[in-house]
Amino acid sequence: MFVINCPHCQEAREEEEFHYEGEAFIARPAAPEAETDEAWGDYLFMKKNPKGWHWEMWSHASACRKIFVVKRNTANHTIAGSWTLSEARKAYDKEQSDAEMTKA
Amino acid sequence: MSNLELNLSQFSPVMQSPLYHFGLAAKQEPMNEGKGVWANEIALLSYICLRGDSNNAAFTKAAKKILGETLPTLPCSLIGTPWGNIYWFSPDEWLIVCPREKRAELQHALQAVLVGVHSQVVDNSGGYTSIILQGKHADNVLQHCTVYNLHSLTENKVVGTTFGKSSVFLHRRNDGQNSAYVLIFRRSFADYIWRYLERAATPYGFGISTL
Amino acid sequence: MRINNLRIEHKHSRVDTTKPLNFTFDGKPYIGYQGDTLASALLANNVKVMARSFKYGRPRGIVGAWAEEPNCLVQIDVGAKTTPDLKATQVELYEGLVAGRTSGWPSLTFDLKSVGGHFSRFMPAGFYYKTFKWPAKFWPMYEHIIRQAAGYGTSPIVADSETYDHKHHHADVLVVGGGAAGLLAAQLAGRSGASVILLDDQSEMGGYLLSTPNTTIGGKSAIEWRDSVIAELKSLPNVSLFTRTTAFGLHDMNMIQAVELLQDHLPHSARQAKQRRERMHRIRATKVVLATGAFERPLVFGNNDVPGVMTVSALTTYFNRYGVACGNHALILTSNDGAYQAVVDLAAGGIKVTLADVRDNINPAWEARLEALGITIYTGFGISEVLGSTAVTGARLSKLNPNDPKEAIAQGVKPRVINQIAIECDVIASSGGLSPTVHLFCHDGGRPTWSDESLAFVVSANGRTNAGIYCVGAVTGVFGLQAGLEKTAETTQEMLSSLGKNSKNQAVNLTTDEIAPSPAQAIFHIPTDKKAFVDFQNDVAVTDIQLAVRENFKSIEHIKRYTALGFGTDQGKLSNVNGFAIAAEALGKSIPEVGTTTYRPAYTPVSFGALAGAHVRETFEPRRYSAMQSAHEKRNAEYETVGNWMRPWYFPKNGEDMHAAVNRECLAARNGVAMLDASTLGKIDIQGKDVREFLNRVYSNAWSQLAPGKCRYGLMLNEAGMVMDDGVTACITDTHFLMTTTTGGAANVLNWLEKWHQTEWPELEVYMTSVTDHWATAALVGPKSREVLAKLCSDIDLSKDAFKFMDWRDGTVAGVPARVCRISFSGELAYEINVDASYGNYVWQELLSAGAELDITPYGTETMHVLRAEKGFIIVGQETDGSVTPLDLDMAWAVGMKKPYSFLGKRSLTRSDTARSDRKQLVGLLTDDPTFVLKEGAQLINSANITPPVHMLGHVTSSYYSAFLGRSIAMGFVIDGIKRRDNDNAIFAYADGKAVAVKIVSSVFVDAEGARHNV
Amino acid sequence: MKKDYSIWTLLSQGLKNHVGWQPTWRSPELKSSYDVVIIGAGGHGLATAYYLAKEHGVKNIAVLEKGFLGGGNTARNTTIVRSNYLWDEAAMLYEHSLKLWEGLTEDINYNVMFSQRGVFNLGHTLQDMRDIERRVNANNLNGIDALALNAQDVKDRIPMINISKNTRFPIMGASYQPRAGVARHDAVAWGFARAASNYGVDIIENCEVTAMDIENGQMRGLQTNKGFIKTARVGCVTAGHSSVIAKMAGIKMPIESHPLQAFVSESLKPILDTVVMSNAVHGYVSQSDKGELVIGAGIDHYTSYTQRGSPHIIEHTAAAIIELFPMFSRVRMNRQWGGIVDTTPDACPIISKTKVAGLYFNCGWGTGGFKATPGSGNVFAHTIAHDAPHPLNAAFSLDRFHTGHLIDEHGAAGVAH
Repeated sequence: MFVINCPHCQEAREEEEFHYEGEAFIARPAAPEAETDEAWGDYLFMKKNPKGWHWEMWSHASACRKIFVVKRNTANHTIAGSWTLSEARKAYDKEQSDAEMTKA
Repeated sequence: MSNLELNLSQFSPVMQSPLYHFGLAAKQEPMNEGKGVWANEIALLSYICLRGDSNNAAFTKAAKKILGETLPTLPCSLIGTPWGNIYWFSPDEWLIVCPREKRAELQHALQAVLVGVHSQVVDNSGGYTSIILQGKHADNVLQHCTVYNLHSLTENKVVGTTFGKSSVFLHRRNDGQNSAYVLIFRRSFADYIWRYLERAATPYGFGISTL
Repeated sequence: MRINNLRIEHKHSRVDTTKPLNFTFDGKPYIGYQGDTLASALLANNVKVMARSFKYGRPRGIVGAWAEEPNCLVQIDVGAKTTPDLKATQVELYEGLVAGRTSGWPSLTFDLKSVGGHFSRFMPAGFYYKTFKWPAKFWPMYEHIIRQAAGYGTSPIVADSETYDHKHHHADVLVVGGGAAGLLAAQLAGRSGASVILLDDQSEMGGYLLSTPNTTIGGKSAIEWRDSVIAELKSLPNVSLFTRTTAFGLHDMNMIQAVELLQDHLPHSARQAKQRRERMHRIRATKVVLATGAFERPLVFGNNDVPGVMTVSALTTYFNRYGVACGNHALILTSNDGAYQAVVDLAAGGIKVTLADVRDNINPAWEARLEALGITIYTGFGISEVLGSTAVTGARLSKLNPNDPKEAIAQGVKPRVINQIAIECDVIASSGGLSPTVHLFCHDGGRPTWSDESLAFVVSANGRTNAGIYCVGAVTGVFGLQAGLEKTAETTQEMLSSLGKNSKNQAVNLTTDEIAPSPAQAIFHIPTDKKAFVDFQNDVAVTDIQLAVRENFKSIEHIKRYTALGFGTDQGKLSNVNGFAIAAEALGKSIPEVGTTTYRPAYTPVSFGALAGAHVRETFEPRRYSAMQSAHEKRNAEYETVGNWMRPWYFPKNGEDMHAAVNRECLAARNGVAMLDASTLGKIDIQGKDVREFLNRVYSNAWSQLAPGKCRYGLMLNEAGMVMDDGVTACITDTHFLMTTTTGGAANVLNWLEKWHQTEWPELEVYMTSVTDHWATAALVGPKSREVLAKLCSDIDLSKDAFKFMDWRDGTVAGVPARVCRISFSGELAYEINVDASYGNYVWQELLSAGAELDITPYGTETMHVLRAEKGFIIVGQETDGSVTPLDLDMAWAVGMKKPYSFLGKRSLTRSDTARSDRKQLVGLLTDDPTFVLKEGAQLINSANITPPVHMLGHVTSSYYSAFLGRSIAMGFVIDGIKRRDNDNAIFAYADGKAVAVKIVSSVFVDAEGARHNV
Repeated sequence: MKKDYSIWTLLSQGLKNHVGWQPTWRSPELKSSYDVVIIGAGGHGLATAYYLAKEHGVKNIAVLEKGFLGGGNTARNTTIVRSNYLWDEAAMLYEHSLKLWEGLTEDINYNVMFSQRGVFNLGHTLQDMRDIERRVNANNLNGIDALALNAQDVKDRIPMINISKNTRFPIMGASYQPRAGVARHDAVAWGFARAASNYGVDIIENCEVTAMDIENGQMRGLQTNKGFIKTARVGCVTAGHSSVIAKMAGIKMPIESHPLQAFVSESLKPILDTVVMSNAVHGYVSQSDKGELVIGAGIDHYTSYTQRGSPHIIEHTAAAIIELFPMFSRVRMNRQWGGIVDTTPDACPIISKTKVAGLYFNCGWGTGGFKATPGSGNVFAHTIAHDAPHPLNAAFSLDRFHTGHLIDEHGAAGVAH
């Protein structure tokens, strides 16, 4: 049972105050009509579902009702941090680009 | 929702608070040492929801003009104003609790001053009510009802949290000696919340206090 | 001094022999004393056989002194308070306690299973997988027999009369275990000013100190030391102590579940109705200190399950703590020094003791003390066989490494060679070392490690400090008292400094008078040709483990599952490590290579009631009520739960059944005036300059043109194109709309809208606030509704053209500010009157009075359903099930394919399967017999032939008797149904094993042209 | 092929102190190449190997297991077996499985203790009852036994159950499938392992797949911690870990792995002789042959691979069971645990070819996999052997998530235990 820090209420709270909202940063295609059935199906249903670090959304259901992002390890339930959606986007993009760098 | 005594032929009062059916008014007594927990409904206040971007100067200025105070931007904080308390609910949401008499004036004043500003003013007076909880075992009783860490509920702080399987906004009010808790929650959950509270309080001795 | 044969009075006993207690076990009356457990009292009464074994029906007695007890499960109390499977060792005695056996049929003295027991050689581990297979049809009978033989206690058969609750705590430090180490840790933490919670599962703190009163700490006797620490802890305001409180689960981020027993130890007369039976504490602690101690591990030897065989720690505990001698001549078998103090204590208490030590060389210091007491010691001996059946009468000792007489003779000497000795005794206790109680440490993923030094699976002192979990005392494998306490002080200091605290004036003297131990011997079972049990509760013998390995069950998890080792209600506290060791031997592996099984909550069993807490009966889950509830109660409404809401279903009048009531309500709505409480519909106030665009994106239909003062029906799809909600939304101003949702969908819809706004469209200037609870809504319905409303509303022009269908107006009703919407879910002239819910009941009453002379009729959801079905209106969740598109519902008119933004769900509508024209589509259905009402959920098929498999065309979603039409009507889905409307060939509806012919028609049964609401 | 298990072998071994029993399954050395490799030695994987060997004559098969066989969800579920699903595709698949269950003990010569004690799916609202009626009628027309019962019928069959109207979720009725029941979960894995092993299938425990060798869209082999295996056909049956395996092949899966928790009570004398399930209150319960109440909870909403969930889920389920059976309030939970369930958007499995030739997936069983064990293995074996789906699993392909042809059991089955 987790303790999750709400970046808006700026306090660590019990899991029961929150709702899990699924994988973060699944972007809706800008022009859905231009997508193939396959691409659209991927957007609708396919999930990263990683064993390890996972960027995911939670909403602070019983308090500020804001949706925010948590980086959680699905293999051991440790939490690296939580961010507002906009902060998280930056942190996530940086992580992605860093990963690219190391690959290259 | 049983234990209900309403004579419909001479139907009154015109307004009914969400806990009206428990007939608390008739049960209330002055607090004494005999019971560990005391509660009552603070009935029929007005609740105005105010939404807006606290980083938007146009919004905050306008709001201050009416409220006389700058909207609290510190998370989970509350301030008192001539209108009544203003509770921080989220970075773009506040609840203003004022007496019924002031509702229309406040609502209209805010709406007027916020014309053209990205914001929302909503009267939710029928949708909320408040319970006050005091007595030497008030903390104990709340520990049965909510997962929130009451140690960190300092004065001038309001938190949204769980209450049984529903949720409430909770803050601590200073009544001189005995500090009291105030729970703000939605009308339709009132029956459940009161029953849950009563169940939790029973082992400590539960009384309805005069307000 | 002896009180009776087995009850001993000495100054350390925790039993108050001035307070006798009457109790019964298995129907016989006995006397015990205040402070006894049921086990100690029964032992003092010389009761030996308290149970029969699970598989072979062998007589069993007490083996342990606390939660490790595998055998003596009892049924406590009767009627609504009866509780199965409690361990006699954990039941505190009280006046009038009634205890029953949970095994042995027909009786404890003769158990039918023991007959089968003689064939035990044919019932090894897993034998049932290999048999009971023939003939196949007999299996149910075989299984019935297996089941009848299974089970210990009996479940209560009436509802629990006692109550439970939960309490939530947050603390800097939680110390689990009130033994020597736990007390010291709590003392140091308490002195540092940290908020501290100390839990212990027994009736008083002290742990094993209570069983070893003769040791000293810092010059004080163990008991004095304990008392002084507890006194200090009680004086500290930042420390809370809980006894009878078992931490049974450790979860992520240091959430500990602990159950406190509040009343079970009290006589019924002293139990308070308003008090809970049990309370579950949920403790979130920054730092957890596990001082959970260890259980003594028995040695495994032949017939080691004869009543009277127990662990040395149990024997000592009964003797010192409860003042009970379990026999007059004790044979003690040990592999370590731990047992020696017990020998000394027993001997000093006048018990004849014989000691066998498996080691050839024993600790000289102890040897000297025992010689002084004249105690015989057999070194290098083990017990090969226990003698006796229902009680120990003696044992056969054998040399583990036998002397060879010939050798001796060759050396020219004639020593007396002893390899076998028979000993007479009436109690046997063994010690194979200690098994640390690592359970909690492992619950959230921790693993113990094997220590060759401690000969045990242990956890390291800085347990998992990164997770804030620290371990002190025996659980870390430090078994010496002084060493344990010194390490505890050190670890606690580390823990405190990591909290930014430290413990002032630490001058605690921790020196003890222990004799420095000599090394223990790694031995787990003594060779024997008799049955030697590892797990008593599941009758798992050494040979079963060996068999499992022989059959290739080589993972310890396989061995556990195949033999049931450690699966009992004792969770293998005594048996697991012996089992692992014996498996390792059979596998030819080391113990650490074999490892342990996974430890899972609960550490000890916990009642469902405690888990549920307050969430039972009327507080199981919220019930939500509208502001008009009191009026509905007065009218004796029957209720339907919709989401969390209690909605009136129908209002039976003088003994009407539902159909009579609904017919009456429907006719009132069609011919006169009727009223529905519509307060439960979700209502969301949406404001901002982009509201129209927002609605265009979240609804399938268009919102750009809707003028202020107007309302429009909206259909909401999920991103897969399936209908998820619907409702009427009113345009208040160009930048202010009021959305209504279904009753059940309200919370989801608001969350759905917020999610899209916050994650995908933050640039849209809109704010949303739920006003569901603010508005109370009365739907005034019927040709005479205008007439009724007119009586209470003078400031709105209600005339047909001034206040059109799908308009809304602000005004006052019964003197109360109201928002009136002229919308209709029934097809009749209708007004929805919305007022501040504080006035809801009042306005409802006023409307009833105003309508009285027109016989205004309140109606519920059932009538609402009939009225809307007559009009062919859908109910989301009844016509839809998450697989239905607007086009399937024949609602293409509600899909704005031309809207610039690709609204939610739009793209999915054109997927190859979703775009098929021959999907199941919603149509109306009529039976030939107008009085026959189809079953909702009937399946639609092509012909009357119902021999499976039958191809299904769809199903009936809604079906009612329409009093207005004087016939039954229905709606349902049919493959390609829209094309098949009104063609003559009937299809069939299947339910209750019958197929009934139905015609496919339009789903609008009443007033297709909409004349009725346009008046 | 070794001696069958029977009362006679048991007696003769009993006289010889059971020294003559052979290993239940062989543990051979891993070979360097196989015709078919199955990843995952759970019930489904072992059944797949068994039917590949038995019905399709495939000779050279390996089943790789990263831990011990049958140690995943096979060992962690609440053992319910039923086939009363709503949609034809699901109903036919589960019914195929149920028919195999009915002869399984004899077929694999291992007593899996399949106990057809019936399953009740309770209804608590008017809509529940509509859904039950719809499902029961569909079942009957598909030749599946099913009855719709009212509250009193339920009470008559389960005297302990609370049908009072004053509960938060009053019981209005139930669907009942008499042929449904429970089985001994471990025995299913062990029995299939033994039967497959007897057909020459190599079961390799503690063998973890670390990478896949795929060359222009064709499966070539697997890299494992025990070395490389050359093979052209790989069937993945790894439940909660399917996304992880799929990633090795660069395949996306519509799967999320959630904790599903369950618990057992202490052992009690017989008190409940059937299976009771309720989606509305989120609990289901039966009593095992050992006398324990076996109770399943709803899933945790977050994803996880830890095999543990949050305690409030268990607490809620205990409350739910008390709501149904108020007398169980004093019964005690002995042990709780969690599994990792692979959930799909339509609560239906994926038994499918993939874009990689020779790579097949059998996953997405969510909370309902155990009941399907034999049927799943049977049709998956067919799919692998013919490189084409069996008619019964054609609808359960991956591309349904692109065409939109979902088989949405959520509507009627809710949590499809």
